[in-house]
Amino acid sequence: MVVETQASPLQDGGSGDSDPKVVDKVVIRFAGDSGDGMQITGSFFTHNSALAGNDISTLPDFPAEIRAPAGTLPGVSGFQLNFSSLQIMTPGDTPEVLVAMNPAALKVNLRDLVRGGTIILNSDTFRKNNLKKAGYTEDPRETGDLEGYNVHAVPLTSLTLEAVKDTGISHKLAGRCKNMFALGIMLWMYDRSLEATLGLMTKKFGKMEEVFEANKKALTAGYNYADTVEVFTGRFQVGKAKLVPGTYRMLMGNQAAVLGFVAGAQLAKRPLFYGSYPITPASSILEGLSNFKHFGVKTFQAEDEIAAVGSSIGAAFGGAIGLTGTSGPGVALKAEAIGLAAMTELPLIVINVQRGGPSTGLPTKTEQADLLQAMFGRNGECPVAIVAPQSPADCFTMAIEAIRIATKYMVPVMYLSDGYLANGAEPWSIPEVEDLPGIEVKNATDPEGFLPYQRDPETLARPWAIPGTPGTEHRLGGLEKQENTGNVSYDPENHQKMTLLRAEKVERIAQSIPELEVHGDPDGGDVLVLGWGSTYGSITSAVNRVRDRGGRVSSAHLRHLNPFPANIEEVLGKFKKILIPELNMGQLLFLIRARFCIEAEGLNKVQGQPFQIGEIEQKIEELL
Amino acid sequence: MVVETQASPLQDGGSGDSDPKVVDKVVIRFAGDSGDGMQITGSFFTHNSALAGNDISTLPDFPAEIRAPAGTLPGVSGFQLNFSSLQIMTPGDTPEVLVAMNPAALKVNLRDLVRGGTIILNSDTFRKNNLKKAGYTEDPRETGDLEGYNVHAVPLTSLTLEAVKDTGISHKLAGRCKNMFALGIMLWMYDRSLEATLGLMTKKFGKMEEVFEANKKALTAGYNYADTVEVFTGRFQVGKAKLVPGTYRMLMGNQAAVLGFVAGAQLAKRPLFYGSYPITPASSILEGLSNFKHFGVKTFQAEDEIAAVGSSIGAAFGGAIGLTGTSGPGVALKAEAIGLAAMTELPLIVINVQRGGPSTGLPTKTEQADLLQAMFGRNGECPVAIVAPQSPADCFTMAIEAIRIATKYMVPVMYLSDGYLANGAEPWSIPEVEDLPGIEVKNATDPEGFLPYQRDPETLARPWAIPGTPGTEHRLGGLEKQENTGNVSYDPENHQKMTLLRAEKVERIAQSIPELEVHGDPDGGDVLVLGWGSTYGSITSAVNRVRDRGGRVSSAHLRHLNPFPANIEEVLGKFKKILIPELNMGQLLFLIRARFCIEAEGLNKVQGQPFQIGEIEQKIEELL
Amino acid sequence: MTAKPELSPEKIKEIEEYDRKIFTSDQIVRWCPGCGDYSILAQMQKTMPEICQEQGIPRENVAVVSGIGCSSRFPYYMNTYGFHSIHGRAPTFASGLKISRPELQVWVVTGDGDALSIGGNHLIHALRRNVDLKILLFNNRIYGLTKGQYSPTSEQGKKTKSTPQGSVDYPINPLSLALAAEATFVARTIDADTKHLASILKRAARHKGSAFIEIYQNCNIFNDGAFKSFADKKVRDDRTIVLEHGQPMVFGKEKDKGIRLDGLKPVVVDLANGADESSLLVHDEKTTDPTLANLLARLEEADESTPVPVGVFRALDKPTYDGLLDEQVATAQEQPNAGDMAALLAGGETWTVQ
Amino acid sequence: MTAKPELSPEKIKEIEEYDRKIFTSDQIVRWCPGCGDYSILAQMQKTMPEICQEQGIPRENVAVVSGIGCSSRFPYYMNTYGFHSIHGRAPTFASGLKISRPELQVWVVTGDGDALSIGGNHLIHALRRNVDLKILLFNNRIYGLTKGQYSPTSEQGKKTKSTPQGSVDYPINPLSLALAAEATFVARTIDADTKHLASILKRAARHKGSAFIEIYQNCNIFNDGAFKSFADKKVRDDRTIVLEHGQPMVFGKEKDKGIRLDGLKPVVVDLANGADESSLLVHDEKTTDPTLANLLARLEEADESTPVPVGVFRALDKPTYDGLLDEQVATAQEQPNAGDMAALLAGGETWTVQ
Ligand SMILES: Cc1ncc(C[n+]2csc(CCOP(=O)(O)OP(=O)(O)O)c2C)c(N)n1
Ligand SMILES: Cc1ncc(C[n+]2csc(CCOP(=O)(O)OP(=O)(O)O)c2C)c(N)n1
Ligand code: SF4
Ligand code: SF4
Ligand SMILES: [Mg+2]
Ligand SMILES: [Mg+2]
Repeated sequence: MVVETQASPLQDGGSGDSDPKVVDKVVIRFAGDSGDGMQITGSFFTHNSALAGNDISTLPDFPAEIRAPAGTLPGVSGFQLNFSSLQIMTPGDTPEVLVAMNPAALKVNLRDLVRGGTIILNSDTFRKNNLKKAGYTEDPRETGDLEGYNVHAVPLTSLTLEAVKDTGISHKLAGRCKNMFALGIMLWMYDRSLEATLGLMTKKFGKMEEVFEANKKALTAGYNYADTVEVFTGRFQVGKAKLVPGTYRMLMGNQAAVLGFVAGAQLAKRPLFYGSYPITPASSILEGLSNFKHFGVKTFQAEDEIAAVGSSIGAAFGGAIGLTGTSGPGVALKAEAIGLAAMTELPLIVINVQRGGPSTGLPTKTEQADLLQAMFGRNGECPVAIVAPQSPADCFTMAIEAIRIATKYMVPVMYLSDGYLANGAEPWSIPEVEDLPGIEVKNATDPEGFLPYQRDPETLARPWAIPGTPGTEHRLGGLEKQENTGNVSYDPENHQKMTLLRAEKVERIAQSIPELEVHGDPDGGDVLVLGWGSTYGSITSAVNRVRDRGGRVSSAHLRHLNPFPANIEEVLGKFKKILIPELNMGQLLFLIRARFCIEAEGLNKVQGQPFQIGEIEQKIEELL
Repeated sequence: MVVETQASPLQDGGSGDSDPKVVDKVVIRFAGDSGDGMQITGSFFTHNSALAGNDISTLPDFPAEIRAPAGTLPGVSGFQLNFSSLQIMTPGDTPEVLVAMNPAALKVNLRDLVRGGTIILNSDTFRKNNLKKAGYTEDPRETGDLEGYNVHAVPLTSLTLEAVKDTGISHKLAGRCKNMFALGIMLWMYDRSLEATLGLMTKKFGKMEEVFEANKKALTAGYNYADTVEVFTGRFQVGKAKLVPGTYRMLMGNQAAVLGFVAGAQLAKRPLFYGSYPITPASSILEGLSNFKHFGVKTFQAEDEIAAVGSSIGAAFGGAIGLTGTSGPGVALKAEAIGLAAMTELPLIVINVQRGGPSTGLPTKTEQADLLQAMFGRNGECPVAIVAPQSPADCFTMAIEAIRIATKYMVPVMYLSDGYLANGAEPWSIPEVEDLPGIEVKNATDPEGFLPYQRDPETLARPWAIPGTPGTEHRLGGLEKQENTGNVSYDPENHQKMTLLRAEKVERIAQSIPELEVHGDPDGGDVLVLGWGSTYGSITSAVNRVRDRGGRVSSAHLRHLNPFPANIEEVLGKFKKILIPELNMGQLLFLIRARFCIEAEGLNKVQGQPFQIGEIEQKIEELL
Repeated sequence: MTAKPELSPEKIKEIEEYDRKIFTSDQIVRWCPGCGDYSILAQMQKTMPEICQEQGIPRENVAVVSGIGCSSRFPYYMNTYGFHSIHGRAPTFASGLKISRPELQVWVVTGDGDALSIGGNHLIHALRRNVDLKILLFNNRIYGLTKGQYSPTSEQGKKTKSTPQGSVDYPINPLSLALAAEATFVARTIDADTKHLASILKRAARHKGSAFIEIYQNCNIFNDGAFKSFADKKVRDDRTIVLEHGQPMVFGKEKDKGIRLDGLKPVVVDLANGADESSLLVHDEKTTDPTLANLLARLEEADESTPVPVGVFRALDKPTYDGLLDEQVATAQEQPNAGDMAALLAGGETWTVQ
Repeated sequence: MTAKPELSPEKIKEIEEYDRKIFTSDQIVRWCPGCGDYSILAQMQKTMPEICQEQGIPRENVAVVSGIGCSSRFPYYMNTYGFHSIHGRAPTFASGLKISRPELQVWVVTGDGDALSIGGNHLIHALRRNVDLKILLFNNRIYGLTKGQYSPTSEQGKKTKSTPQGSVDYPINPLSLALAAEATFVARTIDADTKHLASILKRAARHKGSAFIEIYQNCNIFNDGAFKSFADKKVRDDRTIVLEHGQPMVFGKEKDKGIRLDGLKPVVVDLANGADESSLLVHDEKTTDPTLANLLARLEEADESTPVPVGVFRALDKPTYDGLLDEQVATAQEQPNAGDMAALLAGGETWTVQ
């Protein structure tokens, strides 16, 4: 989110007939069976909120199975949306509204709902069979489980069937429109324009006329139903956020990475080659990039992760931006080849969309537990650069940054995203092309005195001479190289020297990366919350909340993990206590302690889920 | 070496005719072309020294190429031997005697020789052609390069041909006996019994009578030549070391590992399965174990390292000791599968005979740069146990220890040896079978209440129920497991709990490993030198030297790297300064700093070679 | 040689009473409704009792090892020892298990991505070694679990999420690959043809050595109908041919078509219109020469009229890796010093210090 | 499609003057004296000038990629762009290079361990994709660099350091594997037969698509004489047969023996004793049906009298992976928005905040 200042609630909205109550921010969750269309429902509402001027953050929650049997717990699919008239940075800790399309969706999601929250459930599905599949022995509407919530049981299926019966659509397809009926209710509840969503629907279903008609009818019927039946007592309005003017789009992390790498290669004026093997949650980067052939992008679905990284190194040898992407277990497989890229000093970029580990772990869940693997997961002394985007849209920025570092320093770069960033989305203020950073890349072309391992005195990069260039023919390989000539060398002193040079080259990257900025009190204070990667939103929100209450807490967020920004030690030194929240057992903490010998403290969570703002807030309070 | 006390030089030897001078310790190096038989020459001398009662340490130095062209620098093969009447722990920093069979051998080895040392060279090979191949433009005997050394130019080839001419052996084979002529000279110089070596020769060549005769003649001729020509003015004697009584054999590290794993499996009463893919310097473990089928050992030369570790995990699932072995790049390939072994909690042992890195690096050279890979080289939070032998013979002891840990805690164990240990040798006092530690292993057999992930309250190990056992059927896998039942679980709290349990289990190993012992002043002092793995000999020797001069330095050596011995923090706390010498850029240092936040200092060498005692000595002096 | 343990009379009785339930675990099956995997699981659970009874194998001696993929969830549903390993590596775990425990019956369940993309190398090495594994490859010509990218068996030009303009690589033929890898047992069957499937499972179980079975499996979510053109009940008789050892190659609903060789080229002849049955190619699964099996593996490529063969393409008797290694171990264990720990420690040149 | 860059007249002249020296790097060759690798290197250095001249390829457009092994040190000795990569993965680096730079001529040098043990999967996938690579497999049936363990092409029962009682696994046939992997060009030659070797290198260079060449290479240190029984000059004419497209299969010093088919079985006939040349099998490297090539790949296994074939087994014209992908890219680049950065950034649903 690009928010100008932290605005106070705006009061400029609201012409609804039932006098909507203005609120700052709402978190809603749509939940249903995999086949219930929850993702599209959520994205329609998101788009509507965007048009309404809210700041937004979204997160889908897919089931691990492709299509678990209908109505079962593992089959539940969800979409959470946080929309606000204030600056927001996370999809929200706890939903205030839950739309539950069946008993399983209720069961899975109820525990996350705030006490007193609103539940809209599809009463047509609360039948014996479905209740049993969801593991309910009794109907939860009758057991008191829902006490304290504001429950609306609506026969969504039958109302929808009734609404669309004239469209001539099949019974099966008709039933599928019930998500739009639910969406209609929600649009009414948040005082939203039906037209905006109908517009989007035209784009989406326009060509399939019958389907469009039915969905339109269901949506409108839902809206009217809510308007008419007077059971939905509360109606709310979330005003416009004070966003920086500009044109926006919603960007999911993996999509942002795709755009960033395509744009970065264009800026570097080098072709982009992506070698990859499908794996959750990285596959959508392969799928995304395969649609950019009109930017000269070549994607190669390799036979495995080793072939994927190998092909990317081969492409980098040939002068392309050699990009490969995967998730944790795939990075393990690429380790040997990354070592080769480090030895041959080629601009390879490795995306790791981290997921829950170890081993196969929790493929569809998020975690940040591959940082030390990125640092040390290879044989020998083998430093590489590491960057990590901090929000879905930042995946764009850091993709360009990864290309800049790889080509400027001739060094492999690890790019650590995670499952939360990959699928989370936020509005992105579309930049002007001219405002993107320039990336200047040189290839060696002069045979005169050419030596493949002679280094640039500033960056220590070796020259990038590519096949096809007359006179700079040379041989690369994984055996230790003689300084300058690059010939194979077993000389003891040379090995020590080259080891130091490879390390020093990575250290020098710090000369061209931004300093670590302090959010809060740059001159120091009681607690500094230091984070990296996807925890940015939760950390910043928590810090803001405590600061709003007067706590002397600040935060700083690392997007460069190796090397660290040059001023990090100085920053850390200004604070009495350092708190490092991570979705792992303390990996950045480990690096910080080893590097600076300071007694920082960790807040560690490995539950396959992002931090809730409240969790960090509470820990800060403990330290203050 | 097993030495009772640090004895002072013994004076009990010496009945030689030319009044040999008694010395404490001698370091000699045999060097020649790959085809010159230097390894066998060295091992014959070693055995003779053993029979003479010396303490011994040896190290071969093989060329990287199989058979580089004869006479060239890359083709030089060497064998270094340190023998002494005192306790010794390394093959010696710098040889005092160099036997150089050709100009290339001289060129490669001269820089290591102590100033004033003795050179015996084969003058027959100092011809234009050979000099050129060795990169000499002039004969070094005439350039002053050898000034300050005690040079004996002996026409070894022609003298040998002359000596064996009556044996009827071919000219080619006759020439090959020149190494024995050189050995004869050396035996005379160190006042050694010809008979002992002739005895060994009988065993070696006994069946090939002609060859035996020729070698015998060459050996005797060399001995007599030295006795007669009176050019070898100095004759030396190295007395008996005060070794603990017992029967000894020379043991190379990889050979010791082989014996240790075979013995350990016998002690555990479980079959040993070794899945491996050849790689320098680990191949000789595969080769060694393939000779132990009479102990039920099954070796499987897999198609690659992944298959190797996979097969070993499969065997461990089946109830065997699942052992796999490789070197650094191979460990990188095994990373994903090691994660699976951690998740399935199976007793897998992974040998890493470390070599120079990164990437292919320096395959035939030693390094300790895979410690952090062993700790962190996998996706997710994936702790495993790590042990590291400290000397060639300790490879035996730690092999048994690895089996003990793996089976007691149901956990993967990394066993970090290195190229220096693998090929280095020392005398080993052969233990009595009864004195070996017992290893008690249980398999779950009772179906009653059996749960595959129910833990032993003491060790946190899960039960090892193996196929073929009725009633304990269960399914393992890489997805997160539900506590106790082992069913697949995506539950957030369960994931956190299991992550903690896996970590805690590894930590508990500390309860059953020996405390860290201090060599020197257990109550503390100025400097503690903390080491791990193969640097033991150099560190201890350096500490002894400084202590002999009164320096308040002590040492402690880690053979358990994860977890550390329980008392490590306490030990570290007793010393003003901590010095950590490593053959890497500071990996143990990193762990120690991160873990205990103490400002230890590193002494780091990455030259493909072990520390010289003097290097550590000097650094200690700096710190004192 | 590790002798097969004698079964007690109680055990024999127990085995006699095995039924499908015995092999059904308590885990909820989580494939998409309509997935072909269900049918394969059902046949396996039904057939295992018979296999155990026929060969005297107790359930606890059966192990199922898989990689990663939809298909690879199979072990969770079989109530035996199971191992859901990592992607592509199932043959390695299974090989280690079988080699160290030759008395177990080890099954491998894998998918076209698992076995032929990331795992291709392990597959061919397990086969060439003739490790006694029963390998079931569920070929749905798509990556199911990762939601629909093309696989090495997908047809060229396939539009998937990762190939919006159509894939450009040529597919691999699993049977040709298995034959090139010296597999001693090679067969093919179809998920929906439950009877044939069951019969092939039984044949595979009887084979001593690596058995490779390609099972055409419909993924109704990402590649629905991939095999419809020949596997559909309506056309199956005319578009497939069931191989039977020693039998002339006849197919068709009316058994009216046959396969004849024209040089090295197979052609379909019309038996109704006078073609002679004696001129037909006769199936021989036992010939060591792989030419016939190779030819059959690509029969449908010859021309539009040639059918897709199912059944056993090859079944050779050859010593297994696990058996041969076991023999070497057994021979070594007859040495006088076998298992002698003191000799182990004291080997090589020794000397004594008093 | 990335157009081949036009060559300047100077460049054409330069290429015309290429000689062996041009392709000889300044590195000292470090194989064991007597190793078969020397002969292959010499032929390559000699042949490359002709190949460049024939196809108008400047030296700088040639790249040699290898894995790890004795054979894989090859690139160091060729004065072009070279990549000595990691064990078994050469086809992956080469594929990435060729796909991103279709105008380069990319050679892969690999060994039997490198290509068939650890690297087997990459090999078959590069072949099936028909990436335009020229793959030279130096088959010495042993691991040279790691000092003599058996390899996947070693004969069963081979005693090596890692198999003191003899290996128990069955060897793999590299040509069968390549054919199963849909290789479009498959050939075999022998290190010592320099002329034949040179001719095959030239044929491979001309082929558009994956070319797979097995070169029998003697490792005189760890597996000396592995091919002596047929490759020795003295017996070569009688124990090998040189395949030539369109020619009947005749061999023998006196050209007096031929190969005929008996059903699917090849048999040797004696032409001197009346057998008819017209009944002989005629070689056809262009047939898409792999049966003949498969049969020839195992000809010597048929019986003691059948010879070992050398030459080109198969040479098919099929679009390459790199070519097809390049076409997709070229087509996409004709879109009006191709390369439009502003459109890239602004894609999808947008809204404006004033
Ligand atoms: C090392 C690794 N790479 C990639 C993946 C992701 N992955 C899981 S299954 C699969 C392919 C599944 O296809 P297939 O083997 O055909 O099985 P199916 O799902 O079709 O039954 C992939 C790419 C993984 N789990 N591990
Ligand atoms: C990952 C990895 N595993 C193992 C090795 C060790 N290694 C190097 S070459 C080689 C096999 C060599 O055999 P081959 O490919 O036949 O080549 P040759 O030396 O016979 O030419 C092995 C096992 C390695 N370098 N890297
Ligand atoms: S995605 Fe396809 S293969 Fe996987 S379970 Fe669903 S239908 Fe079956
Ligand atoms: S070991 Fe064999 S293959 Fe390697 S260089 Fe020597 S002779 Fe050649
Ligand atoms: Mg599949
Ligand atoms: Mg080889």
